[in-house]
Parts: sequence; structure tokens; C-alpha cells
Amino acid sequence: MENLVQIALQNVNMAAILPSLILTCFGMGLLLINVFLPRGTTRHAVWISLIGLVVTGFFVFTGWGHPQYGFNDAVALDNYAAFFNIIFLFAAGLTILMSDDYLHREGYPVSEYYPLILFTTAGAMWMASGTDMMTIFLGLEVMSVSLYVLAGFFRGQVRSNEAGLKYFLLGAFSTGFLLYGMALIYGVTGSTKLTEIGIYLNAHASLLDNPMTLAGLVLLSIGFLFKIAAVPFHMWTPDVYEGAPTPIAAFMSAGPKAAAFAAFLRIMEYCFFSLKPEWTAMLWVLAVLTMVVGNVIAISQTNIKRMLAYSSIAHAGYALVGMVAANEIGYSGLLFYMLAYTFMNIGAFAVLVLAGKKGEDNLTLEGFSGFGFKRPFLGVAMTIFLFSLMGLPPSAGFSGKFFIFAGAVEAGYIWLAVIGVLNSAVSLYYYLRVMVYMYFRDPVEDYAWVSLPAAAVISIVIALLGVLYLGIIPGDVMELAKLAIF
Amino acid sequence: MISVYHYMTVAGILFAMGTYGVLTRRNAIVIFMCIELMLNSVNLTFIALSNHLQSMDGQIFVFFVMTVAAAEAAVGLALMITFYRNRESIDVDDMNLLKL
Amino acid sequence: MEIIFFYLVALVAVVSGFLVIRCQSPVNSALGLVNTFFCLAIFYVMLHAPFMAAVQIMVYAGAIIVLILFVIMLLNLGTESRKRYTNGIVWSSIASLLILFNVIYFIKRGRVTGAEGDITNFMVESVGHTELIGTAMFTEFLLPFEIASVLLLVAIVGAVVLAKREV
Amino acid sequence: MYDKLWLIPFFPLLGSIINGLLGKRFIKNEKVIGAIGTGAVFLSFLVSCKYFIQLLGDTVKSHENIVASWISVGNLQVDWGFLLDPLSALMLMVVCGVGSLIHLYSIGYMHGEEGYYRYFSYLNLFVFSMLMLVLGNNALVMFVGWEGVGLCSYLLIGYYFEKQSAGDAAKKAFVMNRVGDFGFLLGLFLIYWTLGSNHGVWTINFVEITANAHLLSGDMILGAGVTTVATLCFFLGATGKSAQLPLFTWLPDAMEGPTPVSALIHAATMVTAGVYMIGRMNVLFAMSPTTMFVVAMVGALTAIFAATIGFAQNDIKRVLAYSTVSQLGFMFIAMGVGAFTAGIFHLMTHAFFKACLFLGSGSVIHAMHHALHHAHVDDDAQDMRNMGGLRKKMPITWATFGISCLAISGLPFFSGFFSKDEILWWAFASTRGSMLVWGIAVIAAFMTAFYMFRCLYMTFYGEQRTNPKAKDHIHESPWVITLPLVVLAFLATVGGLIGIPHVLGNLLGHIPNKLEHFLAPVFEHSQKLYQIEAHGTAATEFGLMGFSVVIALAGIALATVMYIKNPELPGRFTAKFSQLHRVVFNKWYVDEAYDALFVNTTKKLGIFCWRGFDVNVIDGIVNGVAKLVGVLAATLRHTQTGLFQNYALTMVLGTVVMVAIFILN
Amino acid sequence: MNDHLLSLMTFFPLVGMLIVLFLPREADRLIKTVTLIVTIIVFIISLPLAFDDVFINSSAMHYTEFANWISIGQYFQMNYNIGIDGISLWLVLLTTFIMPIAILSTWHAIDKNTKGFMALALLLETGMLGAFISLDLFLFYIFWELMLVPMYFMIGIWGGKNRIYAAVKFFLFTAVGSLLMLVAIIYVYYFSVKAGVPFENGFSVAHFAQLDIPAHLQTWLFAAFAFSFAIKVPMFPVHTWLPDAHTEAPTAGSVILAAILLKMGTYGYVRFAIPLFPVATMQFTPFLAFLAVVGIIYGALVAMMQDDVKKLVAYSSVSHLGFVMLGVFAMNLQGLSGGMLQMINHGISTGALFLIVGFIYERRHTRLIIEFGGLSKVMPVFAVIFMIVTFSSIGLPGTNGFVGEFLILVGAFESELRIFAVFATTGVILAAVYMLWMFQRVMMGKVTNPKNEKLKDMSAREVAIMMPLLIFIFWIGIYPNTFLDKMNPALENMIKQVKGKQHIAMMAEDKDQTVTHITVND
Repeated sequence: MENLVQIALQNVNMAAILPSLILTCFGMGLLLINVFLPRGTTRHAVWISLIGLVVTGFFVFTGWGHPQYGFNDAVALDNYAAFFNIIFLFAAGLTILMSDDYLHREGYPVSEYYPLILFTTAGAMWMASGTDMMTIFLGLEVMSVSLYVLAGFFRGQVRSNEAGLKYFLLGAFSTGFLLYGMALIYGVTGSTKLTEIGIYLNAHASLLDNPMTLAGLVLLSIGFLFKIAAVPFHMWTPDVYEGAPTPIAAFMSAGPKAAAFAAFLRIMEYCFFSLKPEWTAMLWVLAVLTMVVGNVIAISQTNIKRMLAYSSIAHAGYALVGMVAANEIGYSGLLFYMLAYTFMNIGAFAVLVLAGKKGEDNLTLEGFSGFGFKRPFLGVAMTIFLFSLMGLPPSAGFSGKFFIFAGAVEAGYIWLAVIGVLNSAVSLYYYLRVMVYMYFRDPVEDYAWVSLPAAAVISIVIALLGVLYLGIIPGDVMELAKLAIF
Repeated sequence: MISVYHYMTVAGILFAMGTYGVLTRRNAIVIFMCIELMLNSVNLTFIALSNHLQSMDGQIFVFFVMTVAAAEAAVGLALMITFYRNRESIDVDDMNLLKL
Repeated sequence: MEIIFFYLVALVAVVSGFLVIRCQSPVNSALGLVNTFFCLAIFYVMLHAPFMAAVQIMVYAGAIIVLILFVIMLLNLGTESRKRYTNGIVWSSIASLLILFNVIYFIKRGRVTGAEGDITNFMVESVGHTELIGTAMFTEFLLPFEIASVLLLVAIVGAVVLAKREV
Repeated sequence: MYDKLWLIPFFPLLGSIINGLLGKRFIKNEKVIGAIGTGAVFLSFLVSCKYFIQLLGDTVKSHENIVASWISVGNLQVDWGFLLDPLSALMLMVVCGVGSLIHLYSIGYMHGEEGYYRYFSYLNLFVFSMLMLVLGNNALVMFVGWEGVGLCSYLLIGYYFEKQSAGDAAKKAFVMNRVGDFGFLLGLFLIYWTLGSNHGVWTINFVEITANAHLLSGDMILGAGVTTVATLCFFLGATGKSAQLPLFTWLPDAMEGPTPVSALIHAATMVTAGVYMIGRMNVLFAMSPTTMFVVAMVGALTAIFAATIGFAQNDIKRVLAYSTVSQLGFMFIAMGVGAFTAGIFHLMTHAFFKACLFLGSGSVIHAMHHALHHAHVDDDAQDMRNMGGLRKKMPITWATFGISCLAISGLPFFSGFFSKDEILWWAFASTRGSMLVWGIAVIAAFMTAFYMFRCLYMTFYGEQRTNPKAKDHIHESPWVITLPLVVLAFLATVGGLIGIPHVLGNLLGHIPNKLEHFLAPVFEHSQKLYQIEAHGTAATEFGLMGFSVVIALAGIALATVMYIKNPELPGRFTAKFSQLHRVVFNKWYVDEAYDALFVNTTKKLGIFCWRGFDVNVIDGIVNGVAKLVGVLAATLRHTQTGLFQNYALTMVLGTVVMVAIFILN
Repeated sequence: MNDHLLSLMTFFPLVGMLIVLFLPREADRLIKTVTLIVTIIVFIISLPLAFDDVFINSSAMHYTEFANWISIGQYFQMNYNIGIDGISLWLVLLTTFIMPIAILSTWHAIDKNTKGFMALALLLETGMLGAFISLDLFLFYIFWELMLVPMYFMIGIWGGKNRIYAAVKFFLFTAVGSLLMLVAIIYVYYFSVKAGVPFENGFSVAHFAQLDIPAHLQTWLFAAFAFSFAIKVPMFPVHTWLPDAHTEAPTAGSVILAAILLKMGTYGYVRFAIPLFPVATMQFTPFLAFLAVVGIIYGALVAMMQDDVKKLVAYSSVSHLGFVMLGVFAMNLQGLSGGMLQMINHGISTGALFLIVGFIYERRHTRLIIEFGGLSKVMPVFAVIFMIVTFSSIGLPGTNGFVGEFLILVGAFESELRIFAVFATTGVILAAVYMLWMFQRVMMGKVTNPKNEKLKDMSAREVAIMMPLLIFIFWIGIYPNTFLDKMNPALENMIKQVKGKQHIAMMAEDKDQTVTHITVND
């Protein structure tokens, strides 16, 4: 019995799960505190969870460059994970900042909201740092389950319920495929540890054309492609984003998507590097489909929230281009792009949060007429975020796209790059249209001058700084991204 | 002698049936059950494999799949209840406010 | 002998699965599902995984199905009319048949070639399945286990947050 | 020695600027403005005289004065440089001389016009441009003048810009000139490029071109000699400037401008620029018989064609205008048959008598205008049918006008006689001449005599047809107007004496042909080099001379018969040949033809390009693509049914397809 | 001072922008004044360049600044690599010179959101200057895109009634082209890296120009560049954004657009497309020259039939820039320097024309020719200035237009494009037709429209705006050497290099052919 404990303990390496550990602790602590506080008080939750994030961030930063492994290869807190952790932290932080007043406005000042976000972040971290299929799978589930809840958080609003339920059903459905894939891979290689799988596949060339391997590969990918909303597994995205609380939509588009990419990329690199030609070919097609569908449908949207949902599909497509490139710059470009996208998209959503009225039925293009002049700050911020989403220099979006397409070109996928830029040309149209309404149209009804909640403004400002910083001096972050990839 | 493939075949059939159910039934709860069916077929595959490969990992995996199933059941059913409260129905065809 | 038994159980499993997807009333579906679970439990036993079989019965048949039934009753759902299908029977069947085809295909063509572990059936019988699982769980798969706990916590919180009526 | 040449164009420019900038606000006073304008030109006249005399005394006959570098790009080096040689010197005298007279005349004529300052500013600017044209030592500076005079004629024709017709005429003039300039530029490029690339002489300087022209003899382009093509291009330019077929139609319309302008620009100086240019480039032209023949033929045809139209016009200025066109035709005949001297000679004499004629008509119109205005009758002050019998009323005008008519008809010992005769002789006898050209020219001469006297008679003889109310208000113009008339009339009479033909000279005792001698340095070279000369016995020359005199007299006689002896004849004629008359009266419908052919087609083309192509095709495609994407979006979005099971189905199908693709290959 | 002159000049407007942003939005006049002062200061900063004779003597880059801006391991180095030579010199000066005039022209024209307008104008100035001086393709691209945004807003917010369509069209046209160019840029970069150019050089044009890229690649890359620039020029048939943008943009916008933004395209050809891909240039020359000539004639024809003065001027730009392109592709000194000079000329003349249109628009709030007529009577000073500008646009000798067109045509005539030159020369005629026709309809005749009887003649401010332009119209017309002397060395050098490469390429081609020939014989 003792030796069992010893075996158990010698595998334990807390440093390897420190960030997620801290977050979960804060989450649980928060849950406890909530018990003793009257309902409807949330301000403390904001502060505590922010502190939690900051602390985690601190440890992530200090841990940078000192990869930690533990729980015999169930988890690895290497730079790759660290980089993604930073993305998650930013995503969570910005979301939390913009949420508080929003929740009060919409009439759901429920403090469990914040622990759930923290758990989601922790789950994302496990996905990013997991090196065992089980870790990744469970991380994914933690993340998804809390997201199901958050998406359907507004119990009283049928749209929110619908979003939650749709997300849940489809999510569970895709989980089925994911699991089947994992099962097959397990069957083929006899292990659930990514590195072992990779080595085993590489060692036995006969496995590479074993239908089970290939089927496993595809089914496995499906689970992640669903989370990153790649066509044809994207269809939940617009509905869920539209129905879910706006901050949650923002969060989903940044954090969990990045997490899915993190796990997906790690699995592909660790397990299936010997099948690279196959899966790059698959992703080539998916990337093109995703970009085209996302951008084209976005053109026909009039609800800005929904439009941003489609645009996030398109952006997933761009990110996939980075994966197709499958070279150093492509991958680091992908990491960089995820960070950039976190800033610009959450920023855009934050503006929506502040622009919306209760019920958010005014988040349409018409509703935005003359917005830029009535609410100058938000207008300018939105403009910058939109230009960044378009990929115009000097903005994070541009640098990100640049690196990704550069990767594609270096890898020889010229046509992919061309298709990509043509797609962003298409995307110009609908982003520009928002500006057309914001600035070129006269306001339909007069905005009362509401005072902007400080927290949300801070989140916008941070996002702005992030966008501009990554746009004007992308060098340093890109360096980190380069160090982050395997 | 029963080979692992027998079990996997059965599992496969169940998986396909599960999908069919998901695609055809309109009662959210039934759909959820069909999903459970799929998950179980995967479980069967896992255990068959782990037995064949003489390793525990598969079974542990199944263990976690069950946990997940339980968790999802809790949350999913809660979601259905809330939806039911607002729509007086858990017919998935009534989840049609968000579209286009 | 054993093979016949296998086919028998398999048949039952498939049939009850068929009930799940065809029964008009959710309750019947649920019962069909329970039935399938039992069959699977039997398979687990046949696969020298008695503990899993037990858990299967308890967790699935005992917990989840009960929960489901409870909710069904709570919402006292009637039978659903099988007039209209969102996407016609045809498409659905094509899709699922294709899945079936694929699965069969890669099971027939593919080979389970994984690295053989050291936990033979004999060992299972000698040491005991539960202990082996326990050992593995608390040594090798400690972290997933912990995460699972968080998962359950999240589920509970979520369920509470969602199902509560008043703020 | 010759380094102050730039002063000549400088004065008018200065005058123009002063009047233009200060005239309206600060000077205001007409007298001063007029004085500045006239003075400026007169100053440059003095300077030109100085240089003229200096040149006479000088052995070297060609002097350049480089003021500054204009464009220097690689091997293209263009200077602001002036060239004084006999040819330009002569032109200087004509331009400045006639110019200052007309300025003087304008002081009186334009009296009381609003925009008086504007008028003089433009007029000075014109003189400046003309002088640039004349003095330019390279084709580009000449082109500056060339376009400059075009501009000024545009401005001056459009002087009464409130009149629609004036605006149209101005535009027409400028555009037609542009067509010519198009040719000029092409010719220039061709010469520059061939000389440069084939012979390494990158130049557009006249002196150098003349010196190196012989190199071009071998070069071909488009299957023709480079010189031929180039000179044809240049000639196109000339036809534009000098109103030859087919680009002559702007000149009659140009009569919309004030009369002195017509006199200066559209008779004496600008329109002769084409002739001058050919003279400048005589070497190149001499090298290409083809071109020379074309020039001669075009000249001849123009001469007769314009003359026919001149028959039927009633507007005094238009008659003069067509006579100008026809006279220019004579000059081109001269250039065409290689009688460069004669051409320039006729240019000069024509400047005298045609200026005089115009000014005379101007004086008449002026008087008529005042009279009609005074009597509040709004008859057309320029229509000869409202005139008649003005001889008594305005004797000086009558006298000068008559003299000029004699001169233009080529009656012996008037200036016109010598120049025209020389031309006819060359046309007949030159190595480049031909009976055909000669014949046409002779007929044209006859017609000239006829319609000029028709004009004279209708204006000054017969009974007075002016509206009775206005009759008595007509009287002679003031001295500023008559003085130039007298001077010009005098020149028109004696001006020919500097170019007395050899035969005549020998007859009268060895009077040399001063002009020929003077211009020899410019023309002899080419004439010698390419064997251009008129050979024939003195007898023949005398014969021709006599013949031409007879012709002229016949014309006059006919006119006298028709318009003095029995004035009803013309009416009968017109009645008899009404068709013909209408056609001629409407100038052979050339304008209409041009409108139909070019103007409208261009407009149609423009409309097509714009509405047809730009809006429909290009923007059609662009917007079409946009619309296409829009439609695509509108359709694709319907895949997003909002129904969970559709989504699930899509997922499943996607999965199945992907798996199948993977495991089946 | 001198070693950071360019940076100072380029980024000073940004400083100005910040200042403007902190001014109270109501203080309309103050904002305008500040902006004006800023632009004038920029002009003054740039003046030393004009008097620096170093350009006469050497073709190299001067005032260069080099700093590592972004560097990412061994993939990328983007450098802040700027400099100026005879080619960009006058365009830079044109920019700094036009800006104050444009600002001054807004004095009464812009009354809503002055603050925004001025801020954008200053941002735009930075963008334009940056694009002209950047020697690093990446940097260039950034400035190039940076120009897009302010102009988009200028058209969209302060434009006419059809402004939205125009603005979006402008943006999309330009962006589509530039995106393709981006891919090409990346490709060239990787080619250079593979060719062993040390990555520290980043996207330096100078080094890219040293590469010898195989012909078939050059074709594609050049096509991408050329397409992007052709849209900006704009060349037929991708010019249709221009009339809309010009017509809808506010006066200042049109002035900047016509005077400077369009030059980006032509400048792009001279600075990037041609030196980088000489062989492809050789292949494309006839085609592009053809397009240029079509543009000349087509633009003129369409301009002739316009009933909106501003549209007319816009189409005339198409025609004029056709000349520029013809000159550029003549690929000899006359043609190129003619082209460069014509860029300046077009900037000045067309800028002036747009200002003039703006003046009458301010007075009558219409631009339809039909509405006018006989204005000369009412506003003589205006008439004189309008006429001078008209004739400079027609290209009358003695004005700037002539020198440019003459050089271009001579150059084209010397080159292989002779026949094109002949057709292009007809443009000279057409220019006279449409300009004079418009002038006649607007200025001549009787004052038919009672609304025009009371029009005020130009105010002192307006004359002050036009004066500098008029001065340059005559300066360039009479003594262009001031400008030519400084641009020629750089152009000569560029021609030498391009021709050299083309020569080598042709040699190689001939060799191949001979070889194949032999094999065929055997």
C-alpha cells in the first residue's frame, strides 16, 4: 500500500499543473464565498477572479522557459502550453471585465458565472498542456460543460436556452466521434500517450495505411474541428454566439477556440507527424471551405453579433492555413494569430456589449447608424478592431495574417495564400459595411449619453493596446511564439 | 473464438444506430439517449481493445467516459428543463429562433 | 457455445438499441437503453472486466437512466408524433448507413496492432480487476482522475445555476 | 553682337503682362493702355530694324542667340534660343511693322470697348508668340510660338465671349490648329529620332537639321522616305495653321473676332506661319519631290476652292477671309514648286495689301456700325448689301481699299503683281512645277480679281443701299484708323519693288532682285542641291506675265460689267444657277460634312465609351461580381436552417465523406 | 538634423494629428489653423531637399535611415529602411506642397466634424510620405495600406450624395489589388532568402533588385504588382473607381487623391515593379503601353461627354496618367523623366482644376456644366485663372503640361512603342476638345442662369491657394531643368540596370533558341 502511494506521489509534479491548479482553487474558493454572500452581489467575484487570473499569469510568466512534465506524461507545461495559457488568461480576463455591468443590465447578477469562466479557462489549460488523450479529453469536457452552462446562462431568455441546448447536443454528438477516434488510435497503437503514439506510428510504417489509423485520425480531428468551427462542423457557431450572452460569445470565439487549436495542433504534431501529407491535404480543403463559407455568409448578415460569429468561422479558416503550412513560421503564426484574434475579436464584442440595450435587439447594422459620432470612443475602438479583423496594417490582424500567409507561401502553398487574401478581400466588404453604418449614415434614433462602465472600458483599452502593440511591434511576441512551438 | 473484431462490429452497429437516432428523433431527451448509446458503443470498443491489448488504459478511459456522460447528463437535462420552462417543449424542431 | 451466447447478447443489444431509436414514447426508449446497457455489461464481463460491468450497471443504468426517466416524468413528455422528420428518413438512413459501412470497412480491413501490454486475463483473474484499475487510476492516471472531479463539480454548479428558478 | 535678340519678343510680352495684370484695376485709362500696347510692339519693331540693318551689313547671315537651356534630358537638349537670318529678319519686319500699325489702328477701332486692356494684352501676347515662332532657333521654340499664336487667336476670336458663335469659332480654330500641331509634332519626332538613332545627330535645332538633312536621304519608314513622311506631317501642321484644305474652315469663322485681329492674325501674320515654317525647313521639303507636289497641289486647290466660295459671300469680312485662304494657297503653290523666295515675297506683299483691305473693311464696318447704332437700326454692319456708294462718304478708306484691290488682283507694278507673277512663272517653269498647277493658279488669279472687285464695287460704288435712317451718319474714320490704312496702301503699292523679276529688271536696266539676293543664303543651298530652278526663255516669261495681267484685267472687267454696268446681272445669274449658287453660298457644305463626319462620330464614340462601356461593361462586371457574391451569400445562409438535426446531418455527412476519402485510397 | 530629416518630415503630421485630437471639437477655426500650420511646417521641413544638389550629382539614395524594426529569428527581418532619391524627391515635395493648399481649400468647404477630417488628413499625409520614402517593401506596403483608410473616411463622411458607393468601391478596388501584391511580396522575400540574401536585409528593394528571378516567376510576380499599381494609377480598364471617388470626395479629398494618391501607382511601377522584374516588364511592355494608350484616348473621349465638371476632370486624369504610363514604359530617359515630370504636372494642374471646381461648387452647390455659362463676365479673375489651368492641362507650350507630354512622346517615339506614341499624340487633340468645350460651356456665352448673376469673384484666400500652383505651372513650363536635373541621374541609373538585365535575359533566350535550332537541325 505505501509503495502504491509512493508510486503515486513520485509521478506528481504540481508545477506542471500549477496554473490550472490555481485557477481551480480560486474557482472553488469563489464558490464557497458565494455561499456566504447575499445573492446578486458580484463585484467581489470580479475582483477575486481577476486576482486569480493575475496570479496565474504571474506563475505562467515565471514558468516560461522551464518546461515542467509530470503525472507520467499526462501533462506538460512547456512554452507551447504557456503561450496558450496566456491567451486563455487574456481572453478570460477581458471577458470578466466586460461582463459585470452586462450581467446586471440583463438581469442575471449571478456570481457563479465567474467561477465557471475560471473552470473553463482551467479546462482550456489542460487541453493545451495535456500530452495524454485522457487529459485532453477531460480538459475538453470541463471546458465544454462549463461553456454549455454559460451559453445557456440566461435562464429566462429562450434564445439563451436554445443556444445552450444546441451547443450541448451538438457538442455531445461531436464528443462521440472524438471518442471513437481516440478508441481507434488506442487500438492501433495501444497507448493513450501522445508521444508514445507518435513513436509507435513512426516506427511501424505498416500502420500508416491501416484504415483504422486513418479513420482514427479523421474522427479524432472531427472533435477538434467542431470546437474550432471549421466547415462543415461550424453550423453551431452563429446560433450559439448569437444566443449566448455577448461576453460569453466573445470568450468562446477566443479562448476555447484557441484551446481546441492547441490540442489539435499538439496531437497532430506529436502523434501524426508521420502522416503529415495526409492531414495537411485534408486541412487544405477544410481551410479553403471554412474561409469561403464564413466570409460569404457573413456578407448577408444584418445582426452584427451574428456577423462576427461568421467572421470568427472565417478566421478559423485563416488559422487553419497556418496549420496547413505546417512549418515553423506557419505554426508560430498560428499561435500569434490566436493571441491577436483574442484581442481584436473580444474587443469588438466588448464594444457590442457596451453598445447594446437590454435584450440586445439593437445590435443590427441599422441600429449602428451614426454610432461613430454619437459614441466617439466606442466608434473609434470598433473601427480599429474592424480594421484589425480585416487585416489592415498596422494592426494585430495584419501581422497575424501576414505571418500565416508567409508560412503558406514558404511551404509552397501559393494558391492557398492567394485564396486567403482574396477571402480577406471579400471580408473587407462586410466589415466596411459596419463602418459605413457607424459613420456614413445618420443616426436613426438619438443615443442618450450613457456613462461607460469603467471595467468594460478598461477591457476595451487593453484590447486596443494589444491590437496596436501586436500590429506595430509584433517582433517580440512572434519571437515568443517561435520559442513556443515544438 | 470471439475476436476483438466481433465486439468492435457490434459497437460499430450500435454507434451507427445512435447516429440514426440523433438524426431522426426530435425529442431532445431521446436524442441525448441516442448520444449515450453512441458513447456506450465507444466504451465497448475501448474495453474490447484493452482486453485484446492486455492494457488497462482503455478501461480507465471508459471510466472517465462514464464520468463525462454523467456530468453531461446533469448539465444537459438542466438545460432541457430551462428550455422547457420557456418553450413548453423539448422538441428540437422548436429550437428554431436562431437561424440563417 | 460462447460464440452463440455472444451473438445472442449482441442481438439483444442491437434490438434494444433499435427500440431506443424507434419507440414513440421516451420512456420506452429509456427502457430500451437500459436493456442495451445490461447487454454491454454482459460483454464487459465476457471481456474480463467485471468491475467495469458493475460500474456500467450502477452509473448508467442506476444513475443516468434514472435521472433521465426522472426528467421525462418531470416534464411528463408525451409520445412524439412521427409525422415530420427534420431531414427525411432517407438522408438520415443514408448518413448512418454510410457510417456503418465505414466502420465495418475499417474493422474488416484494419488491424488492431497496438503494443501488447502485460495485463493478461490470467493476471486479471489472479490479482483482481478492481485493484488493477485502482492502481492504474491512482498511479498512472492520477491527473485525469482529479480533472474528472473538477468536471463533476462544474456539472453540479452548472446544473444548479441553470435549474434554479429565481436568481 | 546679336545677343539682344531676345529683346524683340520680350517687349510685347512685357506689354502684355503689364496690360493684363494692371490694365483693369490700376491703369484703366484707354490712352495709356493703348500706348503701352502699341509702344511695346513699336519698340520691338525698332530693335528688329536695328538687327535687320545690322544683318544687311553683315557677311555672316545666320546668328543664334541662346538665352538659356530649356529642356535637357540625356541627348535631348533644347534651348531658349533665337535665330536671326534673312528669312526671320524679313518676317520680323513684317510682323512688327504691320503689327505696330494694327495696334495703332486698334486704339481707335476698339475705343470704348469693355475689356480694352484685355484686348491689348492679348494682342501683345500674340505678337510675342509670333515673334517666338519666327525667331525660334529650334523646332520646339518655334512650336511654342506656333501654339502661342493659336492660343492668342483663340483668345481674340473669343474676345466677344458672350456671343455663342464667337466661342464656337474660337474653339474650332484652336482644335483645328491642334490637328495641325499633331502633324507638326509627329514630323518633329520623326526627324529627331531618325537623325539621332540612324546618324547620331540628336538635334531639333534648325541650323543643325539643315546642315545634316542630307544624311536622311537614304532613310525609309513605312516604305516611304523619312523626309517625305516627316515633311508631309509638317505640312499637315502648315495646313492647320494656314487654313489650307482640308483644315481651312476655321478661318472664315475666325472673323468673329474684332477686325484688327482679323487683319493682324488671320491675314498678315499668323496664317502665314505655315508658309514660313516650310521656308524654315525648305531643305527637308526640297528633299522630297512628292511632298512638294502635294504642297503645290493642295495650295492650288485651296486657292481655287476658296475663290469659288468668295464669289458668293455677302459679308465683307468673309469675302476677305476666303481671299486670304486663296492667297495662302498661292503661297503654298510657291513653296510647292520650289519658289521659296516668291512664296515669302508673296507672304510679305499679301501682308501689306490684305492687312490694308481688312483694316479698310474694318473702317467701313466701324462707320456703318456707328451709323446703324446711332440710328437704332439693327442691320448687319458687315453685310455688303447694306453698303454701296460709300466712296463719297469715306474717301481715304475707299482709296486705300481700291489700291489694295488692284494690288491683290496683280495689276502691274503693284506689289501683288510681282509676287504673284513670280509664283505663276515658277509654277510654269520650275523643275518641280507643272502645267496643271499653273493652270489652276491662273484661274484662281482670275477669280481673285473678279471677287475682289465685286467686293470693292458692292461696298463703295453704286447707289447707297444703307438703311436711309442711318445713311447720313456714315463718315470717315479718325486718323488713328486712316493713318495705318495709308501706310499700308503705300506699302501695298511699292512693296513689290524689292523683288523685281530678273527679266523685268534687266529690261529696266539691271535692277537686281533684291529680295532673292537677300534670302539666297536661306534657300539657294537647297535649291542648288536638289536642282530646283525655273528655266525658260525671257520671252516665255514675258508672255506669261502679259497673260496674267490680261487675266486679272478680265476679272476686273467682268466684275465691272456685272456690278457697275448692269447690276441686275448677278441676280439673274444666281436665279439661273440657283443650285450651284446655294452650294457655293453654303461653302460647299464643308462644315456640315465635317460635323457629320468627325464631330458627331467622336461624340457618339464618347457616349458609347461612357454609357456603353464604362458604365455598363466595366462597372457592370464589377457590380455583377459583387451582386453574385451577394446572391451566393443569400443562398448559402439558408443552409443555416437553425434546426439542430440539419446541423447534425451535415456533420455526419462531412465526417463520413472525410473518413471514406481517407480509408478508401 | 539631416540624418533624421525624412523621419521628422514623415511623422510630424502624426504629432499634429495628436494635437488636433486634443483640441475641442467646437473650435472649428482653431483646428483648421493648427492643421494648416502643421502641414506648412512639414513643407518647410521638406524644403532643404529641394535645394540639395546632391541629387544632381549622384543617383544613390540619400538621407537614408536604417533601423531594425521587426526581427523574428531567422525568418524575418523587417527594417525601418527609408531614403530618398531623384525619383521620389519631387513626389515627396509635391505631397508636402499640396497638403497645405488642400487644407486651406477646406476653410469653408468642411464644416461638420472638422476635427475628424483634419486628423485624417494628417494621418493621410504621413501615409503618403511614408510610402514615397520607404525602401523596404514591407514598410511600403504598410504605408500603402495606411493611405487607404483616411481617404475612405474622407469620401464616405464628407462626400456627396453617392458617397457610400464611391467610398466602398474605392476601398475594395485598391485593397483587392494590394492584397495580391502582398502575396507577391512575401514570395519575393522567400525567393531572396533562398537565393542567399542575408535575411538582415529584410525586404530591402535594393537587394531584391539584385536577384535574378527566372522569367516565368517574374511574369506572375510582376502581374501581381502591376495589377495592384494599375488599379491605383488607374489604368484602363480598372479605372472606374476613380470617377466615382473623385466626384463624391470633398474638394480637398479630390485634390489629394488626384495630386498624390494616383501617383502611388505610377511611382510603384518606377520604383518597384520594373526594377524588380525587368524581364517580365519586357514581356508586359507592349500590353501595358497598349492599355495606357487606350486609357489616353478612352479617357479623353469619355471626359468629353461628361456633364459634371468634376467627373470630366476625373476622366481627364485617366487620360493624363495614360501618358505617364506610356512614358514610363518607353524605358528611356526622355520617356521616364517625362513620365515623372508629368506626374508632378498632373498633380499641380489637376489639383488646381479640382480646386477650381470646388470654388464654383461652394458658390452654387452644383457641378453640372448645364447650370453654368458666361461666368467670365461675373468672375473675371476666376476666368483668367481657370483658363491658365485649363491650358496647362491641355499642355500648351510654356506651361508644365507641354514639357511633360513632349518628353513622354519623344521618349515613346524613340523606344519600340513608336506606333503607340503616334496614337497617344491624338490625345493632344482630344484634350483640347474636351477641356475647351467645357471651358466654353462654363465660362463663355451669356449668363443664362439667373443664379449665376450674383456670384462673387474669387476671394483673396482662394487666389492665395491658386497662386503657388500657377507659379509652378509656368516654372515647370519654362524652366523644367530645375526638376529634371535632379531626377535624371537616378532614372539613368535605374534604366541602366533594367536594360542590362533585360539584355542578359535576351542573350540567354537567343542562346536557347540557337541551341534548339541546332538540335532541330540534327
